[in-house]
Amino acid sequence: MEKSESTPLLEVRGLKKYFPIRSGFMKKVTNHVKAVDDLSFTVATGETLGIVGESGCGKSTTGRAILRLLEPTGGEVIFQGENLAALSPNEMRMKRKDLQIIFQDPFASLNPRMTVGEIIEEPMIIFELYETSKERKEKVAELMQVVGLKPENSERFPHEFSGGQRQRIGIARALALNPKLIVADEPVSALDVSIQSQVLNLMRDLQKQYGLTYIFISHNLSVVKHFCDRIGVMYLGRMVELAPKNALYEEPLHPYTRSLLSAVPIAKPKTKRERIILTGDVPSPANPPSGCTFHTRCPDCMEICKTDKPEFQSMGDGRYVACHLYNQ
Amino acid sequence: MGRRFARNPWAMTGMFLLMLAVVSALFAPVIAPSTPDKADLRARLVAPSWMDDTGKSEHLLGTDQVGRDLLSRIIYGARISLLVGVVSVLISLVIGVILGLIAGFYGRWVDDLLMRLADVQLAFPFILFAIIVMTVFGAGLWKLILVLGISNWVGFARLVRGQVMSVKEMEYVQAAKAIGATNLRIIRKHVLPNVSSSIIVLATLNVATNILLEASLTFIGLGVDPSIPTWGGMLADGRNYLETAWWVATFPGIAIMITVFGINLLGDWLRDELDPNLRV
Amino acid sequence: DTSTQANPQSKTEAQAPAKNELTLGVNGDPHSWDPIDTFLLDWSTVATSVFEGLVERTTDLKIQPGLAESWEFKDDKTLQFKLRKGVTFHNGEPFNAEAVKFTFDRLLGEEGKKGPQQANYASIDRVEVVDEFTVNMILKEKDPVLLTKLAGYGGVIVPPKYYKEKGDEYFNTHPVGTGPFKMDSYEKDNKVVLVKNESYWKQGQPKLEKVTFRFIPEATTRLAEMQTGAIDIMKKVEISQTESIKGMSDLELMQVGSPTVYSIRFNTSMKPVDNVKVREAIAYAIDADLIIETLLGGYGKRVNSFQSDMSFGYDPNLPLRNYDPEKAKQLLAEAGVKEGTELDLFLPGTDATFKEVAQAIEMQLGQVGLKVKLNLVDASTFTSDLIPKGKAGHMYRNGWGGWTLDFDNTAYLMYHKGEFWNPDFYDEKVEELLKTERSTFDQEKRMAAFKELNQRLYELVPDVPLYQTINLWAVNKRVKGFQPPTDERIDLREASVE
Amino acid sequence: MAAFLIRRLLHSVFVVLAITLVIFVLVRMTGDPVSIMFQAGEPTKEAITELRKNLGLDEPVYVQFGLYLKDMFTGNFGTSFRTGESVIDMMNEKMGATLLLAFGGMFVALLIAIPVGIISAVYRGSVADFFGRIFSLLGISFPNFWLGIMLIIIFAVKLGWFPASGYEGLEYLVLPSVALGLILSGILARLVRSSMLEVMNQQYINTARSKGIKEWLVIIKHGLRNALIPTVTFIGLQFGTLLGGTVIIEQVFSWPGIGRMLIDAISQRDFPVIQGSVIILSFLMIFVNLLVDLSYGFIDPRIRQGGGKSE
Amino acid sequence: MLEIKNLQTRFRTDNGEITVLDGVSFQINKGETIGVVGESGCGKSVTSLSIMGLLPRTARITGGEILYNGENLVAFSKDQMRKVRGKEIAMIFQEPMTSLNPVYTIGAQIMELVLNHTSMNKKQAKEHAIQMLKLVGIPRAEEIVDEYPHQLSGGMRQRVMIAMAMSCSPSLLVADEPTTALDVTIQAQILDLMRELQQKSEMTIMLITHDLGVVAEMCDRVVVMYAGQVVEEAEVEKLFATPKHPYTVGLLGSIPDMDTEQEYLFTIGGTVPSPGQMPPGCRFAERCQKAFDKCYEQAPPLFDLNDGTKSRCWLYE
Ligand SMILES: Nc1ncnc2c1ncn2[C@@H]1O[C@H](COP(=O)(O)OP(=O)(O)OP(=O)(O)O)[C@@H](O)[C@H]1O
Ligand SMILES: Nc1ncnc2c1ncn2[C@@H]1O[C@H](COP(=O)(O)OP(=O)(O)OP(=O)(O)O)[C@@H](O)[C@H]1O
Ligand SMILES: [Mg+2]
Ligand SMILES: [Mg+2]
Repeated sequence: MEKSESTPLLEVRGLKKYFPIRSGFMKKVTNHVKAVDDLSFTVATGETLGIVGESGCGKSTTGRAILRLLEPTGGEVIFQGENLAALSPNEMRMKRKDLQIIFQDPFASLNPRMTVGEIIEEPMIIFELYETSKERKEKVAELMQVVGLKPENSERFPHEFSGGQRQRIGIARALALNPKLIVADEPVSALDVSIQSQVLNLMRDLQKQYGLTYIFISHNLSVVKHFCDRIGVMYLGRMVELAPKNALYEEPLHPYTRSLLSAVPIAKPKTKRERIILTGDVPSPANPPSGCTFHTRCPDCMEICKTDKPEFQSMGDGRYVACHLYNQ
Repeated sequence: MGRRFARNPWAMTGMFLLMLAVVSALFAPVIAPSTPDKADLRARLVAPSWMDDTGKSEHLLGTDQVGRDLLSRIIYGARISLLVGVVSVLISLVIGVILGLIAGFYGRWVDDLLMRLADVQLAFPFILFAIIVMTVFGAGLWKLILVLGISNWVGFARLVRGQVMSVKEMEYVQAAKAIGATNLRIIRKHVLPNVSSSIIVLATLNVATNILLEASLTFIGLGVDPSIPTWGGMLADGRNYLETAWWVATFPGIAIMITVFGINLLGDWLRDELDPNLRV
Repeated sequence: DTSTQANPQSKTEAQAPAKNELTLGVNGDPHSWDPIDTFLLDWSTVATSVFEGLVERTTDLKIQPGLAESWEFKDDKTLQFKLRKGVTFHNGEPFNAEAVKFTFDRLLGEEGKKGPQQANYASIDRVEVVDEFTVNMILKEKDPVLLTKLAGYGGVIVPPKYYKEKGDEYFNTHPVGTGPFKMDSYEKDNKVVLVKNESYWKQGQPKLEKVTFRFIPEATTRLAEMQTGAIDIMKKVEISQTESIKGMSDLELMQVGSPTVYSIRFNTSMKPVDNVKVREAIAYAIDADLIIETLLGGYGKRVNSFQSDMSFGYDPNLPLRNYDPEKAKQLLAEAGVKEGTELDLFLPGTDATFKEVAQAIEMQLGQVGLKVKLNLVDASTFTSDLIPKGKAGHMYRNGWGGWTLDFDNTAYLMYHKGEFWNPDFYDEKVEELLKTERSTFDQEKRMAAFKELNQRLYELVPDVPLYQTINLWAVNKRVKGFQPPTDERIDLREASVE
Repeated sequence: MAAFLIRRLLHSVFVVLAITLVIFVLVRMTGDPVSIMFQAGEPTKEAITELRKNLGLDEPVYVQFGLYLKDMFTGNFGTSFRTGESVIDMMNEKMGATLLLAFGGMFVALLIAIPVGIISAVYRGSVADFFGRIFSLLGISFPNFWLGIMLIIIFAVKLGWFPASGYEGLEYLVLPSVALGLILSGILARLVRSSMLEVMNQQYINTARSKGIKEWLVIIKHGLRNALIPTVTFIGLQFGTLLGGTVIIEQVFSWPGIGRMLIDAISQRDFPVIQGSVIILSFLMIFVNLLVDLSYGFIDPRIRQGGGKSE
Repeated sequence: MLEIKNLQTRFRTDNGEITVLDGVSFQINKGETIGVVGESGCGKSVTSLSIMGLLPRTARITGGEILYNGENLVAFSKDQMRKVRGKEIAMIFQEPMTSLNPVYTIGAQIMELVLNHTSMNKKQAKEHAIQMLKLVGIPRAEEIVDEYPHQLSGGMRQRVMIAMAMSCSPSLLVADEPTTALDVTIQAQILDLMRELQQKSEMTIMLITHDLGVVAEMCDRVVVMYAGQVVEEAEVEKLFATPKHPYTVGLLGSIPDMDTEQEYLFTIGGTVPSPGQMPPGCRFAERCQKAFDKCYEQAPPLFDLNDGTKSRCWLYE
């Protein structure tokens, strides 16, 4: 962990992504959905950073803004010392070799009109990685083997595969360019538990084999705990807590993290736990509450929380939290 | 798809009916008992041979108002009708797909502009457009095809635009972007192939509509040169003989109906087959 | 409400009490009833019953007194009319010299400039009132066909007071004249209803109480209406429909020769038809007799020149070029025209019968080795743009009404250099003969000039005269006293319904 | 909602202006109205220039266009070259007949299409579906003039049930409406069928069924209401086709509507009438589409509250 | 209370008829919460739809019985079934976003059910609807009745669905993955609500889910399904403590455990066989680590292990 602090592969500073809301007859921008608001964290080479949070809190947006699949509204994304947010579209395109993404939906993320072979080969064609098509085909076969697919199936179409197999195809496509960082946006949430474990094991293997760095996005706290080294918890576009895995699970600091952990159903009947059941829904990111955005649902809400935004502050040991409870 | 096709009586019927027209068109010189322009004024309006008691008629479907063999004209007419239908649709398809792709992919003001253009085209009733253009430039096969082609682009443009807007948000397009694909490549490799099935369905149905429109334009005197055998032309020009020589207009009418019906059957099946929303 | 007409069960009962009411199905609505705004036959079909001129033409096209009882030339340029007394317009306004003067002032003045009729009366300078029932028409130049023209559309007399009070636009849709019927109601594109003019000047006329003209553009529909009994008289029966009508016992097919002639005209400045031999060859290659016999079902008459046999100037002794494909081939060979040479033939797209004729011509010319390409064009573009600009191909269909029944009108407009209808043809001899014909009132001299002209045109073949048309009308047998008119101006004064 | 209306209004202004320009230029390409008006006469050169001046055709085209636009904004669409009547008055006179016919056609189409579509969808694959589909496919396999003529021959001449043509009472509306509506009903029945198929697969249909209510209630109340949204959109889009179709149907049935007026005007090069009627027809189209958009609100509360439909 | 015996349900497809449920048997006792778990496509939803008589037109029940209070629902006429639905047995669906008709108000949709099964008039029905909404903890219930589904969040909609299902006090509530589409914190709210309502009304619940955590927290008894069959049935503690069927074992092993640290998860290799191509023997044999020859040849029956546990595995012969 100390090692990771010293040589960050990726540093995100004050990342913002606002989606304009247009209304009126000229479709003027009247408001913004602050999907990601002032996010900062680092990812060290070889580590897995988990990002958890409820639906709509901005996890995917964060992932996509880092890769500039969405243009960030503000902030810097420093990858190997270079600010990705400042690159020209073409320079960015060239950078994509090093940064890849795996998507949640194994149905939607594969072009139904391309064969599996074509899908995996496409990045190599774009980056002109190999001289001949034969070399590329060999590489495709190799990749398929790596992710546990039969190379002879390369002429088949995605719909002829099961969900887990499709997710492997997506992984193989991401691996084709030998990336350094992979953003995995809920790679297993659409899969059945038995398949989920296969994919997670595969991803872990690949990390070891290729020294990959992951940003692992999920809403499943048990999976994140199992798979990640450090975990950031997001709420309404902001990070409320960031901590090494064990610290977070053993002693969650932020009231939101605590309630989140207590809400997870545990596959052990009769384990009596203290539950914190949050009232109400997640507020809309277009109209976030004042002060601490969690104060409307917070069991420990204080007066100051309604007016002042808490700082995202270091608590030592690599822990950060944004909560007035921890103001010195 | 192939096996499902073989088991679907609708599709089979549609295909069969369409093939009648296609085979006629391709092999007209072989099948037709005579040439389409061999006229004999003295043998005009001769009844079909099977209803001619005197047994003198050698024409299976009779002859038309200038004494040409109706069957031959109908067989050769398949060429023109299919040509009109297919080529005009290709024209609107090309225009519509390009504009639709641009509007859907780039969005914003480009989209706004193109969609207003579509509104203009839509608010301008087709028949009027056709009448005016044909009045200006004169009637003729290729002009007719062009007019039909130009005025039907909106359907394709709207369809493609809508589809592109949804496909664009699909994760596989995002994935393509993530592996560094250029916009052009994304459109070509990822967007277009995925909207193609809807385009095919619409195109099929449009072929049928355009064959009918040719007939309607001929009716108001703006069709193609009467010596070119078109079903629409034969139908329109034969309407005054409905009571005295019914076959002159009836058989071309049946030819149109069969072909259009066949194309529609096929299009319907394609829609069910290619449009996953409607599949069980 | 005429809904009862549509019900076949009540057809007979409904039409029995509707005695002396007549319904006609005509093809077009002129949209304006003002006589100086129009040149349409559709106008005259209806308006003849509403308006009258100083003179009128009988069905056999003789000039006879109308609102004028008599006329005489006071000198070369003064024509004096004695007007009929005791005639009133439908609105009660008296008909007198003032009305005649007003009519021609209007026609020749500002108002007339807006319409096409003024040009026909350019030879009239002014009209002077002599007394209440006498007028003098002062001419600018001699005009041999002036009287015929006075029977034309522009010469019908309109009521000055009514017109001044109601204004032009109102007059367009609410015309008032002195005719046997007055307009009761007019629904555009639907129908016009005329009722009997009780105070019509001619004793015992008209016989009908009410006349309805329905505008039915589609011939198939007109025939259907005839068959359901909804209309009693059908104008413009297509030749293709004659058999259907003959097949119905209560209908009668009536035919009347018309002054309208059809010919194939050449663009004489275009290769290869600039060569007279080629034109002649084409004339020999077309079998007009066969066309008339088959396609026209016999309802047509061959003509030797571009005028009907009713026309002054028609020479029955001029020979016809009869079908002779061998001669045609030979002429073509002499002219060096190659087998398969393509020729354009232009025709308007809405003329169903001529479309068939054109296809026959295409075939017949094909037999002598000429490949004809048919070009269907919009009728208006054709007549107003393509023909005058010489853009109507090598050959085009020309139909001509010859409404003055004098070859002058046709010959001058068709063959005189620089005329609207004649963009390319020029012949010195023809010009000379036209001049001769125009410079005299002596009909014999004119006839001689026309004879020579016909001969010259026969040799030059600027066109291939095909046939003179016969107009077909379908009439229900309960209609009595109906005479189909040669010029589509229906005279319903004597008509009645049983 | 107000913003939506204003935006639509701006769009409409653009569309109308564009159509005005297009038609203005197009008609001026169709030839010279003056020579047509003189067709049968012997015009002198002066008469021609004079008439041209009277009609305002001597000005350069852009000046004519400017003047026309200016007049148009004051609600003046000019007067007919031929009759001198104001174009607005002429339209007023004819609009009723055309709209009556268009709505008659629409009525026939809906009357046939909705039950056929529903039955086809609900009994998908059954004999009823088979005939429903055959019907709707046959409906779109005839040219409309042909259908019109056939209807006249069968129902007016042979059976004598309805008048063949003309414009008097309601019974005159029947045959033209059927001729116009039958074709549309074919397309519409297919659309209703496919929307119903889609809607009937939705989860809320199962919810409705799980309440134990009668099946026909489920179909009509929960199914049809939702299936109407695409149907209504389609009707809006088809309105133009329908108006276009009236051009031919009016000709066949001697129906005194705008279509016939327009065909006459085109053949006589009556520019103001052509321009005016095309522009007013496009107004109508835009208006109908606006109505359609507004009607979504009644059918679909998501749109009502959302403040209008985004394309 | 409800006993399913040997239920077989078949679907017509383009590739012929397939058997989706093949001999499903289990019973539900009054007042208990029974969990039905299994991976996607194993037939959980088809089971629930078979009970409700809501199978699509392409499906039919080809064998077995569904006994509700001793009466066989399979043999019921459409009308009889309609009287049962909503009144006796109510159902809530997986997708709260699409289970409510977008064009009617919340109130109207609840009232429709109430009016259908009771003699209440409209006013009473509306009152009742508001009551039910309050019961499921919806704030501003008086206003919400007149609002449309799209104005509510997913969690709220699922509450509305529960309110609707409860409005005629059914004796059995079939809940098909009621929380799968919801966030964890909202899921906790909904599950809490269901527990509370069950205690209040002594309702019987059949809870379909694929989340073993939810089962552990909610259910008294569990039915595990695999490929259209019940493979194990047990009381909840027994199932988690001593899973019998290798599939159950694998399933439990695949879930990452919050308390222990594992580098790799246990996995079940391979994939579920598709309905058209079921192997002749045990359907799990291909993926089973303990499979022996017999497993590939003969389909095992559901063995009753006499401690209330049943298992479909030759190991327990
Ligand atoms: N293209 C967009 N335009 C407008 N708003 C958007 C867009 N994409 C996302 N948002 C909004 O931004 C917020 C964050 O979305 P995001 O997809 O990042 O959430 P998430 O945490 O990934 O949720 P989930 O778990 O459902 O995937 C949401 O409120 C969403 O509505
Ligand atoms: N309408 C249908 N036509 C054909 N097969 C169907 C149909 N509906 C379901 N099936 C088949 O029935 C099987 C069981 O489906 P079911 O919906 O019951 O699964 P499930 O256990 O509820 O899964 P999930 O967890 O995804 O909801 C599936 O394999 C599916 O292929
Ligand atoms: Mg996401
Ligand atoms: Mg399910």
